[in-house]
This record gives sequence, structure tokens and C-alpha cells, in this order.
Amino acid sequence: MTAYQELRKKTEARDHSLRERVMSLEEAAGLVKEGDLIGLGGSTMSRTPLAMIWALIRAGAKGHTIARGISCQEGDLTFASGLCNHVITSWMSHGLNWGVSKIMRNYTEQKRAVFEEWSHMAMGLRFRAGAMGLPFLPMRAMMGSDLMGRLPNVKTMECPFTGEKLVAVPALNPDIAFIHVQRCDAYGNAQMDGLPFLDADLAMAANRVVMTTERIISNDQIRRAPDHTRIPFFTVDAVVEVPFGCAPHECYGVYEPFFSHHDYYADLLKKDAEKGVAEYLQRFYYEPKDWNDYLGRLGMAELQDAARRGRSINND
Amino acid sequence: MTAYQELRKKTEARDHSLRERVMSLEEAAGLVKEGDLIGLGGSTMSRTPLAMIWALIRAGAKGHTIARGISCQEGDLTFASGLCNHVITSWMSHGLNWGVSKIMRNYTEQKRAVFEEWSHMAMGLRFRAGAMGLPFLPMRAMMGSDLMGRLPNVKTMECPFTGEKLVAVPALNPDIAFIHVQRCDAYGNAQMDGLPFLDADLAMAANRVVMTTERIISNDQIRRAPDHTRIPFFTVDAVVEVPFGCAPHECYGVYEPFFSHHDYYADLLKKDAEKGVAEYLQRFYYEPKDWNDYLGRLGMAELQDAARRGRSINND
Amino acid sequence: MTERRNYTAAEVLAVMSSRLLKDGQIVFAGVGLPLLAAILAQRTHAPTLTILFEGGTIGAFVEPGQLPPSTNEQRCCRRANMLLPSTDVLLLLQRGYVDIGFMGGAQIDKHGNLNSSFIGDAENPTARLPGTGGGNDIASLTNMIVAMKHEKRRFVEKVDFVTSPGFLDGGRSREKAGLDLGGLFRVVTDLAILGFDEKSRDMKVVALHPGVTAKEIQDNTGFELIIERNVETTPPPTEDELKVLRHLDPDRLYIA
Amino acid sequence: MTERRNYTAAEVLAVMSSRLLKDGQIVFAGVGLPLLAAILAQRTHAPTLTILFEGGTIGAFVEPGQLPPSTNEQRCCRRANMLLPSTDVLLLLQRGYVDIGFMGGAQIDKHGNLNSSFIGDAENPTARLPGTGGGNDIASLTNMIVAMKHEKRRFVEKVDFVTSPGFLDGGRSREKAGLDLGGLFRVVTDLAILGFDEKSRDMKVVALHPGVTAKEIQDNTGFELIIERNVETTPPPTEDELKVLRHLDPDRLYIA
Repeated sequence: MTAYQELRKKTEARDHSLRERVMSLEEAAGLVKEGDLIGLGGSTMSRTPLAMIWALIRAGAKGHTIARGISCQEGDLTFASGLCNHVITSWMSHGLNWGVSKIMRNYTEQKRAVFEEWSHMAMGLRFRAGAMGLPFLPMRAMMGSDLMGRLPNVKTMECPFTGEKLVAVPALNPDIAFIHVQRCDAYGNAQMDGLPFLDADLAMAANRVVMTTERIISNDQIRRAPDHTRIPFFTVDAVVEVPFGCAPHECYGVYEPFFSHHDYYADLLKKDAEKGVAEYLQRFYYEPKDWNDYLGRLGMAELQDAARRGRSINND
Repeated sequence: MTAYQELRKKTEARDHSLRERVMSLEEAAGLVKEGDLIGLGGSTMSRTPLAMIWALIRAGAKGHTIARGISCQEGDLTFASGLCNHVITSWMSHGLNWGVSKIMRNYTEQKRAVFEEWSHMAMGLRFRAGAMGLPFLPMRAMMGSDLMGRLPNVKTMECPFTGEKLVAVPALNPDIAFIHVQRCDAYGNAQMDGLPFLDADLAMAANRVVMTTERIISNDQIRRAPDHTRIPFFTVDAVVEVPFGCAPHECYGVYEPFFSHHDYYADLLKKDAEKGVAEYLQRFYYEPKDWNDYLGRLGMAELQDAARRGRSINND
Repeated sequence: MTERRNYTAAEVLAVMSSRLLKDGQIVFAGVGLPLLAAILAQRTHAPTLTILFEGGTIGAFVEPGQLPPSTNEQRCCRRANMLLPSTDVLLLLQRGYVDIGFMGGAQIDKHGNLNSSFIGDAENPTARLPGTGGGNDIASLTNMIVAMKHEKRRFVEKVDFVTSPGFLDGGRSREKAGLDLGGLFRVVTDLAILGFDEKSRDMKVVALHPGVTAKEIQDNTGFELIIERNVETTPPPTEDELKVLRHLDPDRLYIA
Repeated sequence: MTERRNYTAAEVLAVMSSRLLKDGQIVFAGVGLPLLAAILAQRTHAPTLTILFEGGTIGAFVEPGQLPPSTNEQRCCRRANMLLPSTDVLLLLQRGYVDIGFMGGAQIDKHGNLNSSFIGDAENPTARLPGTGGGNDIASLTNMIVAMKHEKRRFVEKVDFVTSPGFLDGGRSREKAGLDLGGLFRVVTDLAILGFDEKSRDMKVVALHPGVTAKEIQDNTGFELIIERNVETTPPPTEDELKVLRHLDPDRLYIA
């Protein structure tokens, strides 16, 4: 069976019916199988599907490969918890204001984890090829750079019409994708505000999708603005309502990043990064009895402040 | 100079500044140069840029090649007026309710015009390749059919990773594109409701774009909902406000097709198609003193009825 | 054949094709009769079936009596779940999210190839037809049902031009052409439901509609059909099916 | 060097790079200093300039004092003209709608190649850096300006790893690698504006900032620069430029 036939077979076997797919974070974490390649939605500190990462780390999942356009501080947590030992991305650190991630450095320099580096456009086109049911897409970047030589599966090719040299990047069809949006119905029809990032392609490319959402809205609400739907229900396998599901990252129009929490995190890792991140995981990932307990530990004042800043985006 | 370098050079030479681009239909028709390959937005009977076709036919333009995803009754008029002698499309007729177009048949069977037939997805991917700055895109349809053998510029290729057989379709970068939307600002930022068809790719692929719009809105209005903008200003060279700019075709949410006018048109062509279409062109294209005169000839009752049906789409 | 009955040939066609659609499926439907049959299925045995249109619509509710002139107008969009660029809705076929493509046909041959481009020689045709639209994409990329009137001039040994590929020259020729997946699953007519022999990919009768004989169908077909001796008969349209259908198309645009 | 003046090195850098941007251009800007300089240009000599961000933003108004932590957060989106998927905003580079790419740099070499991946040997690096992001795409596909601090350890003969291609090995090696278009146009530092020799593609000084000597810049560079005898001097930052800049970054996040 060819890779394409296998992809089609998996897609055919999924339930395409217009049915409710609502479940808990814990149930959704149970959809992840050993060895799954996980795709993450959002970018850097925006619409990061942190609640699902949180649930998966708590469930004790280990050794996954994770693909994301641009990674951020969640990368530290996936490395340090053992959830991930191989990241496919274009960039990984915490963010301009907090310096280069020590955890990223330690894990990759000591070869405890692989950091497979593609250009951002290449990442986007790999998901897009996957979304289109194609084995590859051509592009014009990455040529001449040293990125090419370190990648296991990239090729140069000639254009069949012009003979030009192009780069072919292979489709990336994650086994499962986690995506967080502002609103989604019980069937999985998702609408998002602000930057769409790579999420629509990621959802279409993946073989399973868990959609976490700030709130579940009715299918009637979706149908009132069908041209704002970005991801259709039949690509979605689980819908989980998780208010503040990206905290302490951002969800456009709902909350900005919890900046002082990021300062706190960076401080905690300053002296001994590995000890700091272990302490952080203990306090925020393993100890909380549930997601609301986690949010409570982030702090009500932080949460209110982030929400005030978040909703201010539409102020004139 | 390669085709890519030429495309880049043309794009570089365009004015990318955030400036007003508003002009009249007649001025916009003046942007079309002899021999230009013209891309048309919309599909079948929806968001057809009829006002620009009308202006161009009146300006006496002849012998152009026209590309559109799916063509409709406007095809009759472009053939019969001499505006077009080569159509690149996936389908061309009037519509299910009005039978096969006699004008399409006469012109193509008598070799007065070329009907270059691609699959609809191939048309979409040709514009998309053009929009992406790629020389081609791969796809999995058209293989085995007789379409392949009749097309001048399509190839089969092997996937550089899997060795699978694929079809490569070449980029289509029209010299100029006509697109009609519900609203657009003076700079050219366009927002549309309903089905987006191939328009965003077409705008991005083309070397010049004329955007006709039901109404020009302020840039502030655009900036209040930037995630609804579908076409950015820097792809646009002219903005023309033309209420009922698709009549007697449809503009989603504003007016439905003028069905009884289409019946009238079909009747007019029933006995002698060429005589009928000539009469139609005379009455609706050459005689009117301006666009409002044209609309008046369509009839106020028709216009009100189409608008009533159009805005009813959002009724519960 | 249906003169003595309380339903038309087009109604038989609509009812019989609607029954082939299963609950929960994603159906890529053409305008006209396929659309009507898909809505009928949705309103009878398949409430969680979703209809896609080539224009770019996912899961709309078409209003009874307001059938669209093509799949690109707003009548196809009412209360849809999502509206996509046409290219992207066609790419759903390639990605594999579509269970069934469902369209009409002008001319079909023994191996299920469809012609909507040329009658006669393509270089000097007797008639130029409107062309493929998305038909080629649907036929190339997914499992397909075709609904059409059963007439000798439409059912020919070999189509003049393969616009939308069925099983090409039969056998494994479709796979050999690079079309790994999909293919014509059923042809529904006003006389019968037809399929294809697993090996030769020749057209065969799966079931005859009530009152149709083997001779009648063979007489209306331009090539030799495989008809087994004890071929099944489809149950006639029910009152309920006919009622829903007539409610959907009160002007009898497609069911006359 | 700027001790006696009423502006910082970072302010010189921001002002001098902003002056390279022309009115009406489309500028693809990185976060931090490039963003700041692009807004400065917009608010001084280039009112119809449009800023793109890698996250997917076209033409936003970033609020003074609310500078974004990356180009992916809502602070980059305020009152934008359009928000696109990141892939599509990067494809604007490939299609040719971007006039200038404008980013910071960690390490650069004589031919303008940039490294943001590895210090030392890539297999056993002294330090793993955060990686390319969209840097490689920008550097491959458009004309680019890089703004960075002028330090000997950052200006090296040959970068440890070519993350984002400049002129590769100089001469026509960039074109030979398949990169037909674009290339590093200017490097702006707190000491000078630099360019590249048309033929050899070796870095050369285009203009020195006020008070900077040829010796000072060579001492701060890890390879031999081309410095013409009568090299120009840039006019110092104006009061107006500094005022706008400080209004934009009141917390002095990037201009300290």
C-alpha cells in the first residue's frame, strides 16, 4: 500500500457524520497513541493548545515527536516532562524578552532531544501539502543554506515546465493535532479570530484532531456566519471546552500573554534551568487537581489583567 | 530572463503604496492592453464582474484570451462581441435551466473561438500556483482522461519522494484580473461575503487587478475586521464602485440572479442565437449611455425582486 | 414503463439514488437531480449526511422550492456550516474527506467513462458540450454514483471522449493510469441500478426497478449488459419518499 | 562612541535603518528593532509604507508602548488591513509583493550570510540558537536589510552555519545555488551602513555614522572590510526622529 493509499484509508475509516464530539480534556488525551506524531496549532505565544499539552503531560505520555510552525515556552515543558524528544519546527525558544531557552539548549546540545529545523514557510507548506492530499509541494527558499544538508527528507527538483531548480518539501500528516480556538460547535466546526497561523492546513492534514475551545457555541451560531468557519467538523475528532485554554499564552481577543507569569517562569529557570522547570512542572502540571486549580495557581489578578488586555484589541 | 524573473520584475514595478486607487469603469477599461490574458472572478452566475466586461466590450476591445474557473452566459457575450476568441475554463454554457449555449457551440464548433478545457481543480491550482510564485503545482486528477491529450501545457511527473505519477499544471498569471466584491476600501482592500471561489488566488496571481465593488467603504471599516479581508490592497490597481455590478448575475447577500431576464435572454436566442445575441448586445451593451441606463433597461421591478431575494439569504 | 404508476421516471431516479447514500456520509453533489436525491436522503434515512457543493459549500440547507441554478449561487449556501474557495472544496476529494461523489451524466460507456465534452470527433465535433467542471476531479478522486436517464444514445459501447474517467478500458487500466483510488460505484437510471464486474469492469445490472424486464433494459442500452438470471428488483418508491421529493421540488423542475 | 551624544547606540541603529526604507514600500519586518525602525519610517518620511509580519499581518498599527513579544500576538494585529495564515504571508515574498525584508542578526559573515542556528560545529555545537523562523525565507526570496550590533564576535569571516543565505561564497554563488532574486542589500549597525561589492560580494562600508572612524569599525569587525577613502558620513539622528522613537518605546525595551 502506498503512503497515499494509507492516508486515504485512515481518512475513510473516520466517522464523518454530523455528530457531537464533546469530551473532557482527559478523555481527549486518551486519543493520543504511543509513538504518535503530534501537530500543534497556534504560533509562538498565541493560541498555543496548552490545556491539551497539560493533560497529556499529566497522563504521563512520553517520547513523542511534535511539529509546530514556531515553538515557544511550551517546548521547554514538552522536553522536560519527556512528552517530546524530537521537535520539527522553524524556531524554538521562549521569546525575545526572555533570552534563549536554556532547556532547549541543554536538551539539544546534550542530544537528549532532536531539533529538526525547517524554514517557517517550509513548515507551512509541509502541512499544506498534507492538507491537499499531495505527497510534496515545491518552493523557492532554503536553497544554498546549510539547513538543506541537515534535513533527512528534503530534495531539490527541476520544474517540469521551466527546468528551474526548486526545493520539494514532503507532506506532513500528523497522527494527531491539537488546536485551540475562540469558538467551536459541538460537531467541531471552528471559527477563530485574529491570525489563523497554520491551523486550517494542520487540521486538514492531520489524521485526528482535538479541538479545544474557549466556548462551545451552537451549530446555529456557526451557520449564521458560515464564511467565518475556518475548520470543518469532519476533520475533528474531539471538542473540549476549556476557558483560558492557552494560559499563560495568548488567545486573540480573549486574553493576552500573562507577561508577569512569563517573567516568573524565566526567573525560576535562571539559576538552574532543569531544576527550575522541574519545580514549575510540579507546581503547575502535576499538583493541580484540575484545570481550574491550574488557572487558580496562575492567579486571579494575572488572569483578569490578561483578559482586560485581551479584549482591548477591539477598542478604537 | 526567466519567466519567474519577469513576473517578479513586473510585480516590483507596480505601485505598492497605501494610496487611493478609485476610478471610473471607463478609466479602468483603459488599463487593459492589447493581447492581455484576462482572468475573471466569481463562478457561473455568481459575482461575475459584468460591469467591467460591459465597459470593455463598449470600449471595442477584441481578441483577448479569458480565463475563469467556470464560465456562464457572459461567455456568450465575450464571444459574440469579439472581446474573446479563446477561453480557458472548466465549463462553459448558460446554466442547467437554459440548456447548452448555442453561442458557445457555434463559435467553438466553427473554430471561431478556442475552448481550452481543464478540470475545475486544475483551473484553481493554476491560479494558486501563480499566486504562490511557483511555476507549477502537482495534482492527482485528469490522469487517464482525454482532457490531458488536448491541453497544450500539462505534464505528468513523478513525485520526487514517492515516485508516484502526478499531473503538473502550470501557473497561470493573468495580465489583468477583474473581480467584483460586496465591499472594498479606496486602497483596494476587499472583503467578500459568501463563496470566495478562486478570487483570492486570482488577485494574487494577476499582474494587474481591477476591483469593482457594490460600495466603497472606509479603510477604518476594513481595519475593524481585518480577518475578513480576502484580498490585500497591494494586489489591486483600480477600485471602481459599481452598484449592481454583476447584474443580471448574482452578488451574494445583495441580489440573486435576475431569473426572468435570463429567461428573456434564452428566448431571444432560441430561434437564431447569433441574431439574438447581437440584438441583446445592441440593446444592453452598445446603446445605454451609462451603467445606470443599462440597469434601467434590465428593469426596476427585476432589480427590486433580485435584491429582495438577495438579502433574504440571512433570514432565519 | 411508469405510466400506470403514481410516480414519474425522474422520481424513480431520485428515490433510487437517494437510497444508495448512507447516514453519516459526506456527499459531493452536482446540481439538479443529484442535489435533490441527497436532500431526500438527508430528510429520510440519513439525517447526519453532509452535502458538499463544488462552489465551496459544506453542509447547507437548500430551501424547498428554491433550488439553485448551479452549485455556485447563494441558494447553495443557506445556513451552511462552512464556505470554502472552490479549489479547497475540490481538494477535499483529493485529501479523502469525501465518501461519495454524486453527479448526472450526458453519455456513459460500458466501463463507466463519462463524456460531457464532445459528441463526435473532438477535432471536428458534431456538438461541443459544456465541459467537465469538477466532474473529472470527482471521478478521478473518489467513489462515485452517477444518476442519468436510461437511453440507448446515452449508454454507448465507448464514449466519444473520456471527460471523467470511469474504469477506462476496463480491468486494471484505471489503476495503471495513475488513479489509485475511487471509481464509479453505481449508475442509477430510471430503469435499474447498475454496477461493474469486479474483474472486467464491464457494466452489470445490480437491480431492476419495479416492472422493468431484462429485455427492456438491454433494448435501451447501446452495449451488452451483464444481467444475472435472478437479478433483484428494487422496492418501489414509498409514499413518504415521494411526498418529501415533491415538497422539495414543488415546481417539478427536476422530477417532471 | 555615542557617550557624549544625546542618543544611544540602539537609537542610532533604529534611526539609520528607518532612513533606508522608502515611502510606499512593503516591508517585511522582524520583531524588536526592525519593527521599531519601520514604524519610525512610517511616522516620519514614509507615511504610505506598509509593514508585514511573519505571523500573518498586513499593515497593522502597533500602539506606542505596547510592543509585541513576537510577530504572532495580537499586538501585531491592531487595526491591520488584513490577517493571513503565516504560510500565505511568507508566500508574498515568493510571489514578489515584498520590497524589503528587514530583520535582526546574531552572526553575519563577509558575504552577508546569517547564522541563527549553531555556534560551533552543528553536530556538536557550543550553543544551539533558536533557529531560522522565517529568516531563511526572507533572505532567500527578497531584498533584505539586516540591523545588528557591530561586534567583532558577530562579524566573522565565515559563519559557523548558513541559516539565512546572503551571497554564500561571494561572486555569483547565490544565483548558482538557485536563488535568482533578492539578496542582502544593506547591513545597518550602530557604527555604519554597509553594503556589498557588486562583483566579489564582499562587505563594504557605505557610510560611517557620525564620529565613527575607519579604524574603529575595522577593529570591531572579524574580517577585512572594504572602506573607501572618502566614505560618506550619515547625518546624525534628528530631534524629531528621536522623539518619535522614544514615544514608541517608552520603556526603552529596544532602544536602551
